Amino acid sequence: MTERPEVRLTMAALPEGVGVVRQALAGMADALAFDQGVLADMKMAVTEACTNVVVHAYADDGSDGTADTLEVDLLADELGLTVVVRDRGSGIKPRAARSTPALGLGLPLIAALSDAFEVRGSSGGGTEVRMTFHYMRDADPVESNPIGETGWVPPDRPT
Amino acid sequence: MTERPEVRLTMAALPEGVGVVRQALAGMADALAFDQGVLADMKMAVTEACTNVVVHAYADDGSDGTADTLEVDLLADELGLTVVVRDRGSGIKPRAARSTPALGLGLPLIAALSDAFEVRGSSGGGTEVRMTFHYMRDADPVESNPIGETGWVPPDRPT
Amino acid sequence: MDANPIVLDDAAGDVVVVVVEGEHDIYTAPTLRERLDEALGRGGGVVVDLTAATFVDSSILGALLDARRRAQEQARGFVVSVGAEVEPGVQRILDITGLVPVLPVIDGREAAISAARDGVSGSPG
Amino acid sequence: MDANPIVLDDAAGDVVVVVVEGEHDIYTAPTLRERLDEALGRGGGVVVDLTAATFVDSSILGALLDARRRAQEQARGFVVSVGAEVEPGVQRILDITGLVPVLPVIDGREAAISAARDGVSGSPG
Ligand SMILES: Nc1ncnc2c1ncn2[C@@H]1O[C@H](COP(=O)(O)OP(=O)(O)O)[C@@H](O)[C@H]1O
Ligand SMILES: Nc1ncnc2c1ncn2[C@@H]1O[C@H](COP(=O)(O)OP(=O)(O)O)[C@@H](O)[C@H]1O
Repeated sequence: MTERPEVRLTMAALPEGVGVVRQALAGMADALAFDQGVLADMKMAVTEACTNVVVHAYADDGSDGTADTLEVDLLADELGLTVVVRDRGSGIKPRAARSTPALGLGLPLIAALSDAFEVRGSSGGGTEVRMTFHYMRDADPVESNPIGETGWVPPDRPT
Repeated sequence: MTERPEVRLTMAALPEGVGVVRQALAGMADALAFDQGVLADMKMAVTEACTNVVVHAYADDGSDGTADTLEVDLLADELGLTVVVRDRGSGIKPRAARSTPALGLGLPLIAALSDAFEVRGSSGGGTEVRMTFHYMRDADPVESNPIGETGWVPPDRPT
Repeated sequence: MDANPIVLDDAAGDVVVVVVEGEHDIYTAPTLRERLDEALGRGGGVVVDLTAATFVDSSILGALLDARRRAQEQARGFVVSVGAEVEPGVQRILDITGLVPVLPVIDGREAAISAARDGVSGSPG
Repeated sequence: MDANPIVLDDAAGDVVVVVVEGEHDIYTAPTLRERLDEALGRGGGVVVDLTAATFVDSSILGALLDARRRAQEQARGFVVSVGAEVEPGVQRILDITGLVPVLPVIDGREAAISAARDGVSGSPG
């Protein structure tokens, strides 16, 4: 697989950008005659990754006027489509350093819905989430990455 | 209007990229609840501009191994969406310098289908085609830019 | 001409229905939170109808879980309803997060209104 | 599982129909040119049916005009057909380029086959 992206989308890390990425992805998957179920999972996982960039990557919500960017690369190979969501932000901090309480459902959803995924520091600083979605699936990836096993527990669930 | 693009799409200047741009655009316009007629015109005009990049911008069809890029920016303002199709290629040459006979329908179509358009040298060398599509139209832009007036004549038309 | 509206429907009287249509994510989550505040402010039960929703993400689930917690604190009904045919962009996230019994999610707006009227607000809290 | 197929239909006997479905541009233009070559090679009339096409650009029109010229040189029928409801991505470019009488474009595959059989191939050349 070559690392040159088929397509790169670059935009500001703003809430309205997340839907733009999702719609662009949907449009392009349409051209690839992607399986509808896989496409739905891809839209969900990519939405969560982009939301994390908007919510977590940049400290001050762009109030310093710098260009807080959200970058999305699409890489296609024989097996499937890899989507890389990249930011130039603060990087993932240890849990203790976080202030706002959150659902903590984003990364578990990405893990559950993708056929393979990886989170790593991006070379430009910041974070890079790579998610691969196979054109054909033998099994539902949720079976092998059930959300419960990633540590996420629904609130008030009888335990 | 700020010049920072809402979204930038970057890809290789290859025939398969043209459909990717068109589909991404369609997906995003969907999110903007764009008028269907304007969307159809936008898809057509942007297709022609991207095709020109693939066909004319780079001399040797990428055989030199360099990254022949196709860049598409979307800029939204109150009036409409501006799409900028940019390459880093040879620039538009005088007509005599061209070798292959062609329909010559691309730029006339862009002129006819957009509410405003401009072709200029891009700062990185190469060519930049800017097309604006209004969310609301008072009149069909084809009326004010009929294809006949741009010099294009259908073959074998009784004259 | 909002393609993704969130509106309150008071037709049921003591239960207010928050009707969510189209795609919803971090961009519209603040609007949903406002509408849920408004709905909770009415004093009766609350139903969130996702029948016409085509996509909801974890920000939306977060808003729903917060509203549900507040409804429970006030011993008020809180129920999410879906249609007979649920869009994959809605069904999938409900399924894999295990939130169907939690929220709870019920088929059909009318059934959801009755449940909310009866004070239902999900599995034991 | 090609989403944008171009296939030959020989059912009409002496007129071969090139059936173009989906979106077509510079990427599929070479395939269309091949199919048109094949169709012209059969020796009878040629119909290009765009009824199920959703988008065609100037590269596709270029391929059609080239095939039409060759058909005319060989005094063979060449007709493009569309359905009753033409997609904007097809209608618009035919309208504004003034190519409807030129190609020519006729409503309905059957009418187009008859015209091609009669040797029709557009306005005076
Ligand atoms: N792009 C990112 N940049 C910085 N931190 C991130 C990024 N993505 C995720 N994180 C961190 O990882 C944590 C877990 O993310 P996630 O599972 O999506 O849950 P949530 O977003 O609900 O907190 C976040 O709370 C945040 O601290
Ligand atoms: N991006 C570009 N780079 C270089 N030359 C271009 C570019 N776009 C257009 N041209 C030149 O302008 C001419 C007219 O373009 P157009 O109207 O689209 O017709 P056609 O592509 O059929 O020749 C082309 O033949 C080409 O020489």
